[in-house]
Amino acid sequence: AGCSPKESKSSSTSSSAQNSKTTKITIATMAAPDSAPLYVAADKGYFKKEGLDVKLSLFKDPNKRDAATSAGQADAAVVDFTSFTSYMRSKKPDWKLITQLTGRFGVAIPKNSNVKSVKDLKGKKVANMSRQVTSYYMYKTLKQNGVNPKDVDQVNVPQIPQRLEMIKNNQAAAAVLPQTFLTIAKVQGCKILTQSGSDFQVTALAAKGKLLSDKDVRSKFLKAYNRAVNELNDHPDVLTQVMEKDLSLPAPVAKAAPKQFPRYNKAKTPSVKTMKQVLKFAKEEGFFTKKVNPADYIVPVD
Amino acid sequence: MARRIRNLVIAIIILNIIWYLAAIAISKDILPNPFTVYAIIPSLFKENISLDIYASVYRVFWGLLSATLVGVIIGIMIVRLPKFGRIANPMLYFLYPIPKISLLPILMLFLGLGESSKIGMLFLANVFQVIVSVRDQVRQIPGDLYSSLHVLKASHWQIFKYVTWPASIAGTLSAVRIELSASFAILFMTEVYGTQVGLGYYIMDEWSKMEYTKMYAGIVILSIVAFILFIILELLDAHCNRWRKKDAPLF
Amino acid sequence: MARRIRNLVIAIIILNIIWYLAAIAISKDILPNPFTVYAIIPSLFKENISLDIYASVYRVFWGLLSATLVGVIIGIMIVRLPKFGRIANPMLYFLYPIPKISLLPILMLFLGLGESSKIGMLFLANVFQVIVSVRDQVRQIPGDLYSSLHVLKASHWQIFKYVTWPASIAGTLSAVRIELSASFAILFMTEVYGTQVGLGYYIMDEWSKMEYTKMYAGIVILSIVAFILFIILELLDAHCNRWRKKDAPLF
Amino acid sequence: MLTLNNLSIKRNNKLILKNINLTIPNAATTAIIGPSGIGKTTLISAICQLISYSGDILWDGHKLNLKKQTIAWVPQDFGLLPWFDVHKNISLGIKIRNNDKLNANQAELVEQIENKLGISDIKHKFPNELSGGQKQRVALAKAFCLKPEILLLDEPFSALDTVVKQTAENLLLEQLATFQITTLMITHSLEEALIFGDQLFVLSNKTGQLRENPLKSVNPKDRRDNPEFSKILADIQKEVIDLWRVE
Amino acid sequence: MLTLNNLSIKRNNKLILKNINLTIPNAATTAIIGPSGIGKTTLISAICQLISYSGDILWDGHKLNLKKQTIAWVPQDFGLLPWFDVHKNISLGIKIRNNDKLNANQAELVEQIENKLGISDIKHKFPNELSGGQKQRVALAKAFCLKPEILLLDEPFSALDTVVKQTAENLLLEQLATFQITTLMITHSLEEALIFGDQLFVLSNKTGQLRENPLKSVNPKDRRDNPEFSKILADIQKEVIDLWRVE
Ligand SMILES: Nc1ncnc2c1ncn2[C@@H]1O[C@H](COP(=O)(O)OP(=O)(O)OP(=O)(O)O)[C@@H](O)[C@H]1O
Ligand SMILES: Nc1ncnc2c1ncn2[C@@H]1O[C@H](COP(=O)(O)OP(=O)(O)OP(=O)(O)O)[C@@H](O)[C@H]1O
Ligand SMILES: [Mg+2]
Ligand SMILES: [Mg+2]
Repeated sequence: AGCSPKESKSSSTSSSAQNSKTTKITIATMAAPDSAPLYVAADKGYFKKEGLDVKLSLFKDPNKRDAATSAGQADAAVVDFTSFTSYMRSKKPDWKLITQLTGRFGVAIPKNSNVKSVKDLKGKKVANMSRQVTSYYMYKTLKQNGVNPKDVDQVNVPQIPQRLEMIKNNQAAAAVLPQTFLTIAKVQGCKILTQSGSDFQVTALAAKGKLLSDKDVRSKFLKAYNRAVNELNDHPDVLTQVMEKDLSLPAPVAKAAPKQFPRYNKAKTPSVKTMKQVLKFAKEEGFFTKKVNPADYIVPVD
Repeated sequence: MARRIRNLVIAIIILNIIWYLAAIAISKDILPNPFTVYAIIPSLFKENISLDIYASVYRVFWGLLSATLVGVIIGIMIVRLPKFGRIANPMLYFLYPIPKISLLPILMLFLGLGESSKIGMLFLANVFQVIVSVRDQVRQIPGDLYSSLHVLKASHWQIFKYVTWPASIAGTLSAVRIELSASFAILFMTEVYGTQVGLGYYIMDEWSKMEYTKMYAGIVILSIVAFILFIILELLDAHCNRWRKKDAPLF
Repeated sequence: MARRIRNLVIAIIILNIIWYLAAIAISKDILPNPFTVYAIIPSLFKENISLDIYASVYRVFWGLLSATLVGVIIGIMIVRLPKFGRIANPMLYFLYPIPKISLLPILMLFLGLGESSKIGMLFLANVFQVIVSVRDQVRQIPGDLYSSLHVLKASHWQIFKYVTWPASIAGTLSAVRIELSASFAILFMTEVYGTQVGLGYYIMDEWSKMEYTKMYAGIVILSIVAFILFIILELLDAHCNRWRKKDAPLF
Repeated sequence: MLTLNNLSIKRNNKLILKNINLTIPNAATTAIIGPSGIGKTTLISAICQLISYSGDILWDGHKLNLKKQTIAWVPQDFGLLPWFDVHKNISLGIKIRNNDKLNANQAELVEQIENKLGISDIKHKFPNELSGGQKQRVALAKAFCLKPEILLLDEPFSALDTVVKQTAENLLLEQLATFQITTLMITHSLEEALIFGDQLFVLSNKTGQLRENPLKSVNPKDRRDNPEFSKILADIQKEVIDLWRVE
Repeated sequence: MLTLNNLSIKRNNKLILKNINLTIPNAATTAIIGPSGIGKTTLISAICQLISYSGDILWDGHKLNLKKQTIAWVPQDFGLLPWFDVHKNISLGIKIRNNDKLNANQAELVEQIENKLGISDIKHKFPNELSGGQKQRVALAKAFCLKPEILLLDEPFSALDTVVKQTAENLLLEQLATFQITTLMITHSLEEALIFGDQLFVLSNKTGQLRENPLKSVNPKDRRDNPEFSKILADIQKEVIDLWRVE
């Protein structure tokens, strides 16, 4: 198979310096803004400068990402706290979170919706995806607004565009979406009911193997990450470019991104407190009941 | 009968040995060994997996039945009504490769999120395959078999009843067999939205929880369910094709 | 030839009218009208969709070729070697319904995230279907056809070459036709990881961007690519089955 | 009266039969003889409207209409449907002409004819479990049950032994005597041709010549015992051998 | 020498033939006659090892081994493979016995036999484009090309016209005279049986009786013209009719 197709459309791989000293790391990324700094670091050669040979592999579907991590095909993965519970099932903690990432979530409603506040969602049908970050976000938002999550009829629709279609066609009263799609929703005439702030950070980078055990490698990695964050924060056009080319997000989203993501956070220890809350949520929902100490799964950034 | 059961047992033992060896060789969560998996199955029934089985079989049954009915009729028409066939054939070849999953938005628009859109998707995903299978099968019927009916000016319906149908039933059942298994794969696309019951949902759910042991338990149950359906199809086949001297053993 | 082209044109016109009417009736983004879609196609070629076509055809070709080779051999063995068949049949019926997508973790373990795991998945998803199709087809070969070779004590290979193969080629090609279309559906499961080229990736990507016009443009291109492959298979079929007097017109 | 007017038939673009003219009087039998591969079966297929032809095939002056005229046809390869057992194959013809039903009389007729042809104990066998001669008898039974206006026989006794052949021949003669059947019979046996044919249609070199049967006035049953039979047979044999050998 | 010892054959659990004993001397021909459905084809199928049987089928005292002895078999339904044209069908037998190759001599032999049987101009047709008699000739050609030790003929001339039949008969006689072929020939024509058979095996009621051919000493080519021929034929005819009618 000498003429196998070449991935020449966009370079998701940092030009690998085949130096024996370089450390090879494969990261499973998701097509979401959370992954943007990783792509910047790869594209601009920040990883390479740190002596890291980082390969980014883009996933459109969390199940495929989890398949790849279970199969040992990735050393790190862009995850959210909710889906990370799956990684906590093995006997000893081989996967840990090494840094927070930056992401935003919100609830979209149709243009002429009579839903005025989160409270009004009571008894309504809401399109969401179960056991992903959006479901925790909804849970938290409802609780904060004094609504019992059980009183809202949440239907599972994994395809994000489909959730948006549903509110456009009045098949659901609201849709819980990640930020990129909130922008599209707005462009397409929907309204945003509520949106998460920078205090709500539940996406993170999970790692295992060398990136986890070798402190030196890890700090080099995070150094490159932080450089990329600076670059993004200083040059909004870089964000637009990465969004469109590397993460394959729609052009309007990419254009609006600098406004939606004015500041990316530097590498930061994921919050144990938030993790505890997520675990409580998981227990209530019944999808993760094992007793664990969240701190065992989080590596502080220093 | 006794020999059949013996063969079945041998087959199951071989499968399990292969599985067991593979599990040992891989020795990772992603392939638990068969005994761990079997050990967990009783607990699934306590968790009411029978409901999932029922839901999936229900969906597959209606999806497949509708696809087979429509597929057989159109497949036969394409061959037996050449004027229709000449136009329908190229249309078929354009429509057939359209990835049905990408029509999900349209399907949901009309049928919502419930059972009907699931059955609709099963129908859409299978009907073209049945058409092509049946068409190919009916094309192979030697023209001579029709002669004695033509001379008696049999009606289209009589020709169908006495020749086309009996001659293509084996092929139709073969198509159904193939669709049956494809349908279970399609469940993995349709039971991921708007439902919390179904074997496809169960397996995908355990997968996304990375509960591989439970996932494989679900797969084992799916295999057994499908196996039973296959046996039913085989018996039907054996009955309809008594006139053929079969060399091939069922097992 | 002229008639064929005429029929093809008629079919395309009918399809477009239906599409156009449906688009008007729905009048939503999720079903753009055909002319908007066609208008955008040239720009796709500027964006290098030919690379996607190449990548997908490459994957389908190798996946299908390997599945067909293995499937035909095993399918024939099941019928022609009854001892093997009696054990293999029940094994087949257990393995066949296993949702191959759930074996993705194991596949990735051995084959990584690149081309080989994609081709491997196409192989896995198709090979059982080919086995069942070919087996069912070979089972239908009348035993009498073998007699003249048995009397001459022909070798297994000769029996295969002179009887089993020519008798089942039509069925094998039918199976390949069906797998061809199924393979494009499987691309939607495998081109969502580890790659950014491929028609499956393209269509899914545009879907996730809600760029429906581009998505349908991708689907149109996919249909045309598949149509060409179907025509090639039909020509092969017509060549291999010259001896059969065909009633069914290609189109 | 069945009339073939200027009938020409091509198969695979090759002219098989050219300008055939033939009139088959009502309730009479025409035996067709001709060398192998000349086009006898092709001629019958054209009458059955199974292949295309140029020229006319008329019944009492009108274009032959299969809906109105019942044709029973015993093809050279018997034409049985493999998925139906003997009994169902035999009754199929009646059913097709009678809205898929079989009334009591017809059921009895089927039984009778099965008995006469000695196939009542293989009634429930499928065609592929039959011997060659048994298949041929089933095909004959199917034709006789139909009580057709036109009977087309393509070497109807070729697979039968002496005794069964006699029975079948007698049954055919009985049918012909009782009902008004216009019959065309292809045969390679000149003997049979002389016994059954009121006239003989001798095919050679893409076309045919009609002869009267010199024994026409004799009752078919008695023809074989007629003192002139052997001589006539020998004459015609010599004649056709000369005719066919030239080709 | 082909010997059948105590041969009994069941089909579908029904006993068809019981305790058949028959010796067929080398390079001689045995004609088998019997009523339709008695088991003639079944007997040949057993010799071809296509169906199971009890008892022994021996060649020169050893169990018949198809690998060592070449059997040519002309089945009642011709047994042609529909996907090969006439020429390929004819040469197939040789190819199978000769590692899929056809040497120059063999290719010439095939041509010759095709010519003699008048099928050289349909060489490239497929079986379903042939007339009944053409198919039979192709099957005969296939058998003759093989130069077999054992030749099994199942009503080999039933679909041929007078002239072609004579040619084919002569070709068979020629083959039998030139090569050492042990032949079994099933036929419904007592005439043929007398011409070809050195001995006659008459089947009736599940078993068979062997007769000498009274004309054995006469050269087969001259038998038909032998003054006693008609009488012998009539005698045997009467005899079998009585024998078979009883059943
Ligand atoms: N289906 C077909 N397609 C093309 N040619 C055919 C077909 N059937 C027969 N033929 C050719 O047409 C000619 C006449 O065939 P036909 O079957 O009518 O002969 P026939 O007189 O019945 O001979 P026989 O006595 O051998 O049965 C033959 O040369 C034959 O090869
Ligand atoms: N495949 C089969 N399965 C079951 N029974 C069969 C099968 N073939 C033949 N028979 C039965 O076996 C008996 C003998 O059949 P066989 O073909 O040997 O007769 P035959 O002597 O060759 O007759 P014919 O002269 O009519 O060809 C018949 O009663 C027939 O019904
Ligand atoms: Mg003929
Ligand atoms: Mg026979």
